[in-house]
Amino acid sequence: MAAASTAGAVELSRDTLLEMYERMVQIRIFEDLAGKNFAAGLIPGFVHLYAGEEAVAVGICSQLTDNDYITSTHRGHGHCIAKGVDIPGMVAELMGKSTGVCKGKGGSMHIADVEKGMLGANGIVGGGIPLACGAALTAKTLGTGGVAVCFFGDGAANQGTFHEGLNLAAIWNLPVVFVCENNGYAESTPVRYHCSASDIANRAGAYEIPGVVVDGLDVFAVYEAAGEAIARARRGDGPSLLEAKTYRFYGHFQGDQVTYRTAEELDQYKQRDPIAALHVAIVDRGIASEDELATIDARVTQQLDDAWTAAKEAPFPELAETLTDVYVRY
Amino acid sequence: MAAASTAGAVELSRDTLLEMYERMVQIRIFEDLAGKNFAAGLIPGFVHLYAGEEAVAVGICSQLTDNDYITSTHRGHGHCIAKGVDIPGMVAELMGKSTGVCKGKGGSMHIADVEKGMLGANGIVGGGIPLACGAALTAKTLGTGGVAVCFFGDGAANQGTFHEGLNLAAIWNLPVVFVCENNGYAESTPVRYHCSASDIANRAGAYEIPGVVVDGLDVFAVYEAAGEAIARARRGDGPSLLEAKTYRFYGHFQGDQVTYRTAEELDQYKQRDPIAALHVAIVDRGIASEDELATIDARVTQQLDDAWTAAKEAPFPELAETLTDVYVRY
Amino acid sequence: MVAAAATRTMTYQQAITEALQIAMREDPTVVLLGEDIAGGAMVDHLVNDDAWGGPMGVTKGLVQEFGRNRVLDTPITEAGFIGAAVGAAATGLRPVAELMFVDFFGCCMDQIFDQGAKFRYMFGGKAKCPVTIRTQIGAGVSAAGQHSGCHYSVFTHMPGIKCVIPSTPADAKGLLLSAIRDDDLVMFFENKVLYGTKGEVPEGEDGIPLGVADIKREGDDVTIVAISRMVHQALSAAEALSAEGIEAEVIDPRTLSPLDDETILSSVAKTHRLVIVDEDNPRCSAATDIAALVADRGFDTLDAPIKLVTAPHTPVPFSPPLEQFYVPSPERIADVVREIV
Amino acid sequence: MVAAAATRTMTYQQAITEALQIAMREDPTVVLLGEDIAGGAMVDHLVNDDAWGGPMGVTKGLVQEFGRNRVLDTPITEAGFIGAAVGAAATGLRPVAELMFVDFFGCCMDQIFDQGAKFRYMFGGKAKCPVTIRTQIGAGVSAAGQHSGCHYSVFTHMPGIKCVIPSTPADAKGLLLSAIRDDDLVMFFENKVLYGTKGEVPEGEDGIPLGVADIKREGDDVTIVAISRMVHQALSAAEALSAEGIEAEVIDPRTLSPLDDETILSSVAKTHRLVIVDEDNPRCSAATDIAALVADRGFDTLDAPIKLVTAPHTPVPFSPPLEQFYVPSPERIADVVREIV
Ligand SMILES: Cc1ncc(C[n+]2csc(CCOP(=O)(O)OP(=O)(O)O)c2C)c(N)n1
Ligand SMILES: Cc1ncc(C[n+]2csc(CCOP(=O)(O)OP(=O)(O)O)c2C)c(N)n1
Ligand SMILES: [Mg+2]
Ligand SMILES: [Mg+2]
Repeated sequence: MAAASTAGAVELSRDTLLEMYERMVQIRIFEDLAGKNFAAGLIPGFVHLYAGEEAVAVGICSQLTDNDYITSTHRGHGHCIAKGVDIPGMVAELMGKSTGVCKGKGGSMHIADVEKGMLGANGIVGGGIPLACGAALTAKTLGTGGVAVCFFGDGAANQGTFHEGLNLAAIWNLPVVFVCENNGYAESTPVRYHCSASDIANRAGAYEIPGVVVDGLDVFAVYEAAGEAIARARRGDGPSLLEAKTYRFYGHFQGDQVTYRTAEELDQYKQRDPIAALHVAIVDRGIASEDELATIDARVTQQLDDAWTAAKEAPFPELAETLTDVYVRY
Repeated sequence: MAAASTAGAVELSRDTLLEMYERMVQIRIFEDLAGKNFAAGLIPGFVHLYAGEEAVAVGICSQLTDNDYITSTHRGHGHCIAKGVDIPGMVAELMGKSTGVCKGKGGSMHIADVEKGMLGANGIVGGGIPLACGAALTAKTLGTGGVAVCFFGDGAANQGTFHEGLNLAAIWNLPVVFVCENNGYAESTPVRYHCSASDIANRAGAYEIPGVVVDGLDVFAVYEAAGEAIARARRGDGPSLLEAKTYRFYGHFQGDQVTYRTAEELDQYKQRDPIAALHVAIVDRGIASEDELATIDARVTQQLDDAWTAAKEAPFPELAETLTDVYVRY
Repeated sequence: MVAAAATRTMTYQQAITEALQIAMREDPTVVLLGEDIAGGAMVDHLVNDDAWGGPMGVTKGLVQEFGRNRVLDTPITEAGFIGAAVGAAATGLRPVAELMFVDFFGCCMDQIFDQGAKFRYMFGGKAKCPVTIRTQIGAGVSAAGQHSGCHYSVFTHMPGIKCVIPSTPADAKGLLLSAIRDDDLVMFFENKVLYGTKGEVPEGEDGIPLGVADIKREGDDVTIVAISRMVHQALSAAEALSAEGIEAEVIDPRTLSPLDDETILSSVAKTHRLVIVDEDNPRCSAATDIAALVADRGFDTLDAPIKLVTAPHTPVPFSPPLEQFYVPSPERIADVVREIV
Repeated sequence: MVAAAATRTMTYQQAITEALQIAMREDPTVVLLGEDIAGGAMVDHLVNDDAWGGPMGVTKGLVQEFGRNRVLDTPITEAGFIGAAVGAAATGLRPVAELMFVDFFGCCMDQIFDQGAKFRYMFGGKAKCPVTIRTQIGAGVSAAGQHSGCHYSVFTHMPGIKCVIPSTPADAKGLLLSAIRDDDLVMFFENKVLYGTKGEVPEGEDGIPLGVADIKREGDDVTIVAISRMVHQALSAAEALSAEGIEAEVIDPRTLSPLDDETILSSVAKTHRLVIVDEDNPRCSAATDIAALVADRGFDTLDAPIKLVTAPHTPVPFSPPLEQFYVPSPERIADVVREIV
């Protein structure tokens, strides 16, 4: 396990770093475009954007393989991309097209790809936590060597499933990493109101498992802390709780007027944009040049533009699709 | 608030002490008879006996009035008696007679008396925890000065409602005392297996509220620790978690073969019978004589005998009762 | 009937807000609880202002008048705060809790059906639980598989629960007032597609009694019982059919529990034909419930099979054309009526 | 049909245990999870022995053969461990979870109906969730208001769930085997009053296909569709009626989802009369579901109103005479049949 820290960026190979950079850019552009195209009326329903939080999904998922599982949330695009779900398929899914990863039947909140170890975005806050324990139980029972990473928000950390899941994982010594993405708000409600713990990571104490707070805007810090937790799980030493303090650059969902945050607060966080920070680190340390990064940016932009073009042209599913896929066997 | 400790028994008035003694004896004899009469086929359904745990209910409820609420569990007889529910009505309820406190429609697991502040035994493990928060919300909103005490077992401390309830009470600063009666087992499963926390009281840390472990076999210790928690709640300083380490002298329910405990373990606890200990303390400190206590024992025995006689003679409810009391207004 | 009150045009959503306001003014024990129902709790510049008023803005403006002690933002803990509402109702408050989407009932059903709804019975009639739980139902806004269900059938199944399901602004106001004033546990189902629909709403504080259906359109040829948004689909179908000389009577039960059996049975006794339109899934549903009622007590008056027009036995699909196909349409309703008249 | 296998007399409970044992032997990915299903976890003298085998002893003896890694005692966290079973099913295990009493569904319904049952649909067909959830239903042992419900109607309502509900030892064995082998989420409802009942059970490993009703008694005068324990009440009623010259056909659907429509409709086409007997509460129930089916597709074959004999719209009372009154009796069934023949 390569351990990395903010200072220790060079310990990560150039390839890994550039891959992580590209993933983060993919997420950012995916989300920026989703926001724009939602406003343009191209995406039905709700979308919850992950922009600002990229370092968490990427810092963690870059250490996982298809043999590892993740569970996700309503704010799931970033986790999906980080776990390798097909991006054009995701764009088409947002539009409800037949070429979507879920044939258009799931939508933003239910993007999944079990083959890739992505057990689904989830419309139920806290809903993924028991599922992650189950995936870890499979890994443990079948001895696959896999781990399960469970993403959820600060709001979800109050749900009963959090408690039940962490206790279960602790007593069964399951290979799970619980990752609380604390972006300061659950919808319009600040964490300082809804949550009785000043640090959610402290709640690990209730289960006698490790609990670590990490700067979720710093992909190196996330990488390092997650690396330890993942290694621990793989070694058979059981679950941990990681709290990544992060921030969402957009509102709770598209359309949110965001009256509950001040412009200054948003600004402060934008100063610490995780992608900009990684960009600077890469260039400063001579790992890649501005131009090389610009090439990546351009490639991703192109990829997303193509994906949107393709999705716009793709057909909606046949109406008969409404009635299929309820059961494996009828 | 009179503070009492093991050593400080004399700080409690003679009346209070004898009342507490009598309540504990009432519970014990109630349960012993319930066990016997269940075996004799007089009680339908399940009964879960509280014998051995009397110091908890009595040490706490003796500090409450009808203006305070409690929520209870499947093992609720002791809480009911300690909170002043009518004993003959309870006996009749166990038999399903029309003279029962719930007209025979509830049974052992649903004995309640809202007028007395007793919000019901509860067949759902962890079910009473949100309800207690609600009772405390009423007290706080209406400024009644009341508190809510929420009893639950070690097994219930893993339920999602525990987490949701403690967080809610903490952020709303509700006047609740959460009392975990840790009797070492949830059914046949030891707490050391089912619960990831060595002391359940430690879980208070996750909510940044006080958490205290107390010897649940020592009524003075319970009285003192609960007194502080109740006073705190009444002052408006919010909830606390009290873990009373206790033991049940009978099996999980009547009929349980109790193969999961050793005879030695049971013996050790019987050596520390909370009623015997209180008896000794009272006599040793010259608060009352053996004879005076024997008089109380005899009075309670008579009371319970009468209650059983009356309950046996009482009629079952009319069949039409099956269809009433679903709604206030139809 | 009393003289009709003066009315104003307002939306379904405004009517609900108005009912909440009236109930809170008349009774200081009425408190609201729910996720972001005010929003912005503990945000400095929002001490007595809301950030959201719920995700749809239904409770917007109430915190200004009633303060944060009566409009309580909650953590995302449905069992915790709905259970607290139930416990508060048993001890002297008259809470109105918001379950943001009915689909979340799986997180808190124990506190609803097994605690609040059973207290009175299990305690031998010596308790009451005057809590109202408002919740959003329905497909139509591409909210996808976990935010578009109906499932009022599940609550109607359960003894001790009353189920109220308005289709118009006036009904929403009058029924919500009665729900809050009622001493039993009431589920109040708001259709998200209807929030923006307008109608005449009476001024004043009158409630509409629970258990009384409303005949939304009279007709002699067929009875259509339709629920929630389906009332409007049925009325459209009825218009189309009228052009063909088929006059449908459209009945809106308004409350599923209690159900106004008599109004339905009398209508079928007149029309001899019954179609039930229900957006909920089709198995063990409100539609089958009403069908069973008539197949028993109205059998002798029936001249044709009882037809059900419902959602299919599938989750709600995300893709807009599929979602539209999922919801019973006026065309499907009209076609089914034509089959039996 | 293959040649009938040799049989032995065993109880419903033993038949369930046998099915679990066969399934665990044939497939190493089958694991059991539940509260005290072995019991005594971490107790020194019970390392490979059980303390309980579940409160009713249904899983007793399995830990000895399969060990504690495949017979997992869980904390009392229904959402946690049922959700874990669902997550495990989506990733390669074939878990059988025990929800001790169906009444506890309110603690874990989200993980059942909104997660496991919807994965496949929401994920566009690219997932499966082969989990079986065994649970206990029914009144009759004075288990009172929170341990005596039926509520299979609620699960039948939900798309993505299969509902299996055996009434005899042989059905229990064969259907449980099929349930476990099935790739969908299956709820398996065991009636607590039936555990001790005996019957002939085939040897061997054959499952009984889901979706195939069983005609438990043939007759020409009236069709009685009865569910779970009610099959036995209906058979008793049928005996009594036979003495009066009324021959009832008693159909046991065995699975409510999928439902064997055709067997019910053909029977009604023959008898022209239908009575449905269901211990669940009467609103939006399995009984109304079957009534609606026949009131539509079997209407033309009906000569009399469809009658439902069900529990009342109340929780289950504790007091034994009331509880007995609550459950449909052979006498009530026979009386209702007499009303329509
Ligand atoms: C069980 C449930 N309750 C409520 C909601 C509505 N809801 C969707 S997202 C959200 C806030 C989640 O906050 P958090 O967990 O902090 O995640 P974030 O949105 O900040 O990423 C809420 C209340 C839901 N989807 N599921
Ligand atoms: C939600 C729920 N799950 C399971 C049960 C079955 N059950 C009844 S009591 C019990 C054990 C409770 O253990 P604990 O909380 O420690 O209380 P104790 O019995 O030791 O007093 C269980 C599992 C239940 N009644 N409710
Ligand atoms: Mg958040
Ligand atoms: Mg215990």
